[in-house]
Amino acid sequence: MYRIMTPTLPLVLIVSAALFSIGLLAALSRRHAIFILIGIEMMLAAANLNFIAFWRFAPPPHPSTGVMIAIFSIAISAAEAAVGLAMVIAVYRHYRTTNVDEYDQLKG
Amino acid sequence: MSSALDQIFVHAKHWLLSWIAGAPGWVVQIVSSLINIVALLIVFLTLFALISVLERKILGRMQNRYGPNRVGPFGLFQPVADGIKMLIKEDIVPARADKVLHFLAPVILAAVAILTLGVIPYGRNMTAFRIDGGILFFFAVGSATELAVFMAGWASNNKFSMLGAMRAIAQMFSYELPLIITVLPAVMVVGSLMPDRIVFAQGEYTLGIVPRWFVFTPWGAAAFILFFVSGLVESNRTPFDVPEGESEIVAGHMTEYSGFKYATFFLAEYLGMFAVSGMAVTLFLGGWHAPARVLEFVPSYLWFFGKLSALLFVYIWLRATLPRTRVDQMMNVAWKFMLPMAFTCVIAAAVWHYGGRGLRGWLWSLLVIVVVYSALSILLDTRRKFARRVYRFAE
Amino acid sequence: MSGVAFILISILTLAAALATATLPNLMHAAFCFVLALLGLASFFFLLGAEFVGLALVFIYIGAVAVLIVFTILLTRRDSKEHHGVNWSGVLIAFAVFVGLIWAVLKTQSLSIVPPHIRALTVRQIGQTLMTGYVWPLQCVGLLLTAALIGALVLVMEEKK
Amino acid sequence: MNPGILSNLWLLPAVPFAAAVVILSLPKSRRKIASGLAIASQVIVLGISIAAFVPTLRTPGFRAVQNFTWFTFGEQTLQLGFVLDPLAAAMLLMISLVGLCIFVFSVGYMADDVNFTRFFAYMSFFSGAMLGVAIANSLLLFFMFWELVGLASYLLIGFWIDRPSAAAAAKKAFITTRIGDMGFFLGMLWLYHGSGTLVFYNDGRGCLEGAGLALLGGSATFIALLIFCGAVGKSGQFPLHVWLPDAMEGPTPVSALIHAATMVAAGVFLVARVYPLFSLGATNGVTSSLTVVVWIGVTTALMAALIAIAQSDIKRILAYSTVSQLGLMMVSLGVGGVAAGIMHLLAHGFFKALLFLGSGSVIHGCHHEQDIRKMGGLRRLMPVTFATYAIGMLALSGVPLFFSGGWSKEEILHATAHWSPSRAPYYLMLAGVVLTALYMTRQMIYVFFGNRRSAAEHAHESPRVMTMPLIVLAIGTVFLSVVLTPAWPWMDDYLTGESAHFSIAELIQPMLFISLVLVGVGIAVGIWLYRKAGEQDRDRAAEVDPLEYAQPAVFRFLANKMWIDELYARTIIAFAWASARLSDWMDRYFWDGLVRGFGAIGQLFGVFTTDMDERCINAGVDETTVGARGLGRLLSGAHSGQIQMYLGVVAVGMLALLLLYAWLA
Amino acid sequence: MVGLITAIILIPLIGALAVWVVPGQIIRYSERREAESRNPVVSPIITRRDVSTSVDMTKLIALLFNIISAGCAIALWRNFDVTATGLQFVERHPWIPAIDAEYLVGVDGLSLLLVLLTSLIIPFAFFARPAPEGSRAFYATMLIMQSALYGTFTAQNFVLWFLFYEMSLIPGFLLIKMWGGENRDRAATKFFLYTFLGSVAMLLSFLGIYLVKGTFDFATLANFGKSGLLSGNLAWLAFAGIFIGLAVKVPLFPFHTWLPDAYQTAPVGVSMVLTGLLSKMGVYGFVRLLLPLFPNEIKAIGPWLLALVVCSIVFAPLAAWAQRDLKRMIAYLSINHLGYCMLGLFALAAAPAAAATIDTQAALSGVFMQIFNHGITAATLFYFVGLLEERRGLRGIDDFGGMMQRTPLLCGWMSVAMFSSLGLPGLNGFVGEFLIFKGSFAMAAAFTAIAVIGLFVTAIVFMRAMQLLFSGPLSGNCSEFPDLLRSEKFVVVPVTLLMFGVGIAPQFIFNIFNTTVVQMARLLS
Repeated sequence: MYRIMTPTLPLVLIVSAALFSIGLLAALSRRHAIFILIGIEMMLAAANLNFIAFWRFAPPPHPSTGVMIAIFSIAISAAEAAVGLAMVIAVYRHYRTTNVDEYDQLKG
Repeated sequence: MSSALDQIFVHAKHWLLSWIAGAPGWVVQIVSSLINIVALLIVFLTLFALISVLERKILGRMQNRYGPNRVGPFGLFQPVADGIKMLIKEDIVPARADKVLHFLAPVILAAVAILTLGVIPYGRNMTAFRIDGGILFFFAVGSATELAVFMAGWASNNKFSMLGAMRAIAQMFSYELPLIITVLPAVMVVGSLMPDRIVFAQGEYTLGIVPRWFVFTPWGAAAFILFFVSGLVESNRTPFDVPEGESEIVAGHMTEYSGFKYATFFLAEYLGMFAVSGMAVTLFLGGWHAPARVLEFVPSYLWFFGKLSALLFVYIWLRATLPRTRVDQMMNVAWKFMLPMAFTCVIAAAVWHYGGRGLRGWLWSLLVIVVVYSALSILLDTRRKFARRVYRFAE
Repeated sequence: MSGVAFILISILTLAAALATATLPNLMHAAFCFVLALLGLASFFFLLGAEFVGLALVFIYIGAVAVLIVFTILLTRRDSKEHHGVNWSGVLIAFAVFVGLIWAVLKTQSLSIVPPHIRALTVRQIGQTLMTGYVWPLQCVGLLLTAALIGALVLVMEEKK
Repeated sequence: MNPGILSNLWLLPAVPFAAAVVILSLPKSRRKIASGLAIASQVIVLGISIAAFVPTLRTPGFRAVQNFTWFTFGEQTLQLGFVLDPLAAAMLLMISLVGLCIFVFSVGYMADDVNFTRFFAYMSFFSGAMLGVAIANSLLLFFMFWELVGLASYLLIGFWIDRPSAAAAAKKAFITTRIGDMGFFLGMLWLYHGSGTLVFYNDGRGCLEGAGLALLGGSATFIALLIFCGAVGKSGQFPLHVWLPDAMEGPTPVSALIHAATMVAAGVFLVARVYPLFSLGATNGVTSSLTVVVWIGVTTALMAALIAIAQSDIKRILAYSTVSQLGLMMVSLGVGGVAAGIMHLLAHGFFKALLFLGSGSVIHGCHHEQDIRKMGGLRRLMPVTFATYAIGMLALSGVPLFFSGGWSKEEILHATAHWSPSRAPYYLMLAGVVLTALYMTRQMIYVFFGNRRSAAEHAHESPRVMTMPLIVLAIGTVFLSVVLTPAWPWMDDYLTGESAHFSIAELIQPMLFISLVLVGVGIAVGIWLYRKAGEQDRDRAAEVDPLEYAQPAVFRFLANKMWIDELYARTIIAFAWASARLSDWMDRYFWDGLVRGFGAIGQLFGVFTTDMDERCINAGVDETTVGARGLGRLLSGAHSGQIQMYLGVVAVGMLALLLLYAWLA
Repeated sequence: MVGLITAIILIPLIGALAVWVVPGQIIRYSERREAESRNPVVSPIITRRDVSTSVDMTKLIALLFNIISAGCAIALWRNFDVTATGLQFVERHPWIPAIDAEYLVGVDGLSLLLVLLTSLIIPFAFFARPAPEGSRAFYATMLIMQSALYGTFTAQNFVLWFLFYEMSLIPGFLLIKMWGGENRDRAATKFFLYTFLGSVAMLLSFLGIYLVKGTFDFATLANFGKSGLLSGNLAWLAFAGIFIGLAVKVPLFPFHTWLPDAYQTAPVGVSMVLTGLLSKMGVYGFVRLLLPLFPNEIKAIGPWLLALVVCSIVFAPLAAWAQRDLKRMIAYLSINHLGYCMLGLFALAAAPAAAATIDTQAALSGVFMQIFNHGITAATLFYFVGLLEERRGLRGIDDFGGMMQRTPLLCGWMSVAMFSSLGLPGLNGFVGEFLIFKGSFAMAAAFTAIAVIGLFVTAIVFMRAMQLLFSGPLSGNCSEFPDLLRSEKFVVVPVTLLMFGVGIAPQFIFNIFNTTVVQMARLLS
């Protein structure tokens, strides 16, 4: 019982996988453009969790690579979120809707 | 003797913990935290009560009237009466409001304010949570305020609330940048994000009488002023209380609140004010250090609260003195003046550091600040008394 | 204790994430996303990466979340979700989940007990950032600037 | 030697220049200060001139030079200098004394003018430049001051700037003299090239001294003639005399100072100054260049005297008289009588200034009427003016004994008579003497005798500030005769550097009687011709002139200045203007047309290549493009435009990768 | 002191940037003046009028950078050793080693003279009226032009020189095209195509020279020049290319037809720069390139070249005489004045072998002096025409009349410039012209004698202009003109004093280039 409760690497990875899948779910099933973005953010967060987890469970002496990558990943996803949301607004202005099903001008 | 007096609260906590000495480690940890939290709550809730009445009295004095003087000696029990009034008022929730968020907003706001108070060192060995990235924690948690304000505005389902929330968020966002960037020089110079270390670094004295507080360096002085102004904005105090400008948008995001929830907002505002002032004291005014070596016999926490009170007094004083600013002017200042100046402080601190931290560095960094300040003054001078009114930020 | 905390936090995080993915009220969903991120930050604390946790809170809750709710507000016309579930999406997500779980469980080399390590201080992170990761740091700075300007340009009203 | 005065000679031009600059910077209302400054500067200049005159008196043949470097170019230096010799000293004295009188006169004459201060500034400027001409010891410096004198003349002729005629006259003066100056300029260049220096006297190394002259050889004639062009322009000699009568558009003091006494005489002075160039290689005192000078002088003198007879403007008569007298001086120089010419120049300076000032006084008294036919009977109304004018008239006519002009003219005739190539100039000069006496008598009768006509009715004597200079000049005119008599040819000897000796016998010469008779004839004929002219009716201004009555065609020919102006306008000026238009036209259409033609060729080529491009190259590319487009259309069907679909595909792809991994592992 | 030249070249560029970046504001103030309006019926009435004047921030910034670069130029002058031969302040850095293109700048007396002239004319041109107020692009372009000019006058390697030479062309084109008057498109295109074709020809010639000799360095090439740079037809081709390129720039008859159009159309400030500096680039090129490189070729066709020059000198003022437009008139006179420069140079280059030292040095000194004098004088004349145009709105020669009564100061100072231009002694123009004529008379007497006609016709042109503009009865459309404003006096007076200074005591200018003259005269003859 105690063993299971201790956060071992597979456990963390399973949580992360779940989070990733939920993010994917959000990205695939929601109709609202922002939530697609949120889903992607969630997937990124899950990836970050993986980085941290691998860093934490790496055998010593360990470099701080995992943390670094997580930090950069957070920064980049922040940028991505800013641009993404700006695009949502710009697109919304154009189409007057946020429903991605109606964004179909790019079709060939 | 003085050391004992200085450490009296630390000793008291240890004494209390010695009661559960045999318990498992995590129990001790939780109890220790609880003691800290309780102590913080007691101290700051009392301070809140005290300041709320003192503010009204000081304002009264400044406006040539008495202020509250009926309840208790000198009207000191006024907050108690107010509290009772607030508690027994009807808690009104608008019918089309989002009930959950409407309830959560003030709670989160107050919680956040209290959390931020936790990392400030109030005296020697008197920090509630010693976190490695204390400063980061302070601002990270503090940034949740905006979310809470938004919640309040949105959940109320009222256009005044929404507008007020928008304004509040806009201004808090804008001023958060200078607020955080002005912290950077101090952090850079000390080389740590831990408030204790920063306070500790300001503990020396030049010639025994001039304390080496950061506020006495050019960059520190400039950063302190910027920080203080930004802090005013962050806590929505006059002259920057645009979000709750009653003449325009009733009471901003608090329009639909009443009773105890409203009191919680009130509490959160004051706690936020304490937190920002406390951080200013920590970063620039030497924390709990005495202003001269000979005065070190006075307990450190007294120094801290003395400085805090002084800053609070300035807050109240400003409120009595200045009119409310216009929202677009405020935004202009934030982006065109405060932000460049904040960056300049960073550069000036670097100059100070590489100038040998002595008189030479002092003068060079002064030069940097003066040059940039003059340049900004010239460039921003529109030669009109007031800038043209733009509504871009209020939309 | 950490075990209990782990379970609690996992439940909180996953529940909040699921709520984000499913709640019909967009605003609620957004706040649930905030909650999920808070949980994630707690994970980071738990795993000893305080700085990353704080940064996550700072950036996501302080900035990105506000941006998201603002965007929802600005595109208020449809703040309620359109009806109809995209079942294929659910299916794919679930399949991916199963695949991942299967991969994790199948991999043997992962069952390691956490080694006892010294905490990673902010100072160390700072030094690493400024030495080994200077170029990435600069690049990220450039990226952020570009993103900032790009976002501004995108959102700015076209002058008539 | 007097080094003191020599090193201070630069003050002579400098003081008036400084005065001019100060006056120009004064406001218009400071009239007293302006005139005071100008007169003060003139007094100073007079003082310096006297101081400069003194040393030349002491030593016969005195000559002192002071040279200095103007600038260094490359490794070479350009020398300028001042010279002080009897020629210069006498000129200085004449210029400054006459100048002072005229300045004083101007205070009265110009009293009503708005631009009073500017007038004095210009006058001072002129005075400085003229003094500079007198003392220049370098042809270059001479030329520079010469040009400045021309500028001053231009400014002063056009002083009444609002009169189009004045502006036109000023322009004419400047351009006409500039024609001569171009010759002068070329001559100067040639001289510089030939002798290697432009300094006149420089311890034997100057261009007028032995070594310098020796270098020139045969080119000296051409150089001299080119330089003489300048003199022709400036001194109003034929064929460039046309500007001088027109220059009378300027205020009368200007006419007196510049166009009678000093500047126009500068041409004569120039010839006298560079006389060694003219006389280089002379046989029996005759060179080809001097011969040219003589004939030009003779032509000018006679022609101008003839024209003067038929003029009716008081100042124009005097102007033509000036031209005529200058011709006389040129003849004198040409025949070798340098001293005589200069003597006549000095005497002429005095009496012509006197006449002009007198005419100014008359014009002033008659409210700016200049037509002599409208005057008359002024003798009583303006006694001082009449008396002094009469002295001037007698001097000009050449009445000997008491009037300076008589003696100097006598000298000239004397020199001309002995000119070896031809006697013609002598006889022509004698004719000139008669004509001079004739037209002066005509003028006197019209102006001062007879009935008072329209302009003379309200005439009045001029104020003392104007009459005083007249008296001073009259005294000077008479006094000068003392030093000019052949009996005691002090002036002659002073100029030629010999010592004067007194001999009353020199006074009695046959030639004197000839000229006396001729003058008498001239005056008598004048009185006889115009005896009735004076009694003309006061209301009828323009009665027919007796000469016009007698020979109308000849009179019209003379009255219209022999149609020389018209001739120039039809030929030279028309040609120049036509060539200007032609140049402009060529530029606009021919040369530019050529360029545009080239451009058109280029354009044609461009059209051709464009065509090639479209027909051959583009067609191939177009076909390829059509094919590519079809392919693209085929593939574009895969794009649904649905983001989520893309995302789902990516996720499925990821899953597939996972499965692949599992299958491989 | 090393790096000073680079600084001089770079500062205007930085200035151009600054002008772009800093927001320009126009501060207006009014100058209160007494204006006398003459009423023939009643007495003269004194009226007070507010003459609105404005200070342009952009202009101030541009001027600031001008002052800095002028300060550097003066520092250059101060530290310049007038007795030393050869280049000074040399900066040499490898640039494109493959084609022997170095960054090689340095000054000798001639370069220094032109650098100083540039420092003088460009700020002067900034004051020109009517100015494009608040136009940042205008000032930035002018500053770029200034930088290019500095570069052209200091570069000592052909590639670098050509770079700067072309760099000045584009701003010139833009300035005419964007701010010019009527017909500006045509004039700008003509200007550009004409000069550009010339440049292309020159570039090709230099490529040819490089292929044979393998260097672009001026000094090295000049040494080759003595013994014949190239041989046969190639030499003639190269000579023709360079000659045409430079002749267009100067311009020399008959390559001058772009000039009247360009000068007439360009805004006044630009005309000042075009005539004051751009044309000097051509003369500079002749002195620096053509004469040292092709002595034999020039000698061979010397008389023909001199004939062209004499055509420039005689026909240009004749054409000027026939002009109505004042700017066009001055443009033609510019051709004439630059013709004097070319007269001196060609007489020198085409002279028989045994020309006396004094003549060669006189001609060369005169040419340098004329470069400087014409720069100042022509620019001043254009400036004055600009003032007239600003007041009247037109600039035809018969659009004015009797201005002397209304605006004596304006007329007086303008007359000074005109007299300077027609070569009146005591003003700067005379010194240079005298020396040129002195030198060339000895070496090409006949041509010089004909060229004197040019001097005479110039006088006619100016006399006509003065008569029509200044004298006669006051024309009705001039009766409201303000006289020189204080701001204009500040510009006019120093320049005019400089004219007097150079005219009376020119030694300080001669000092700059005397050593260079000696050296060059030795090289060229």
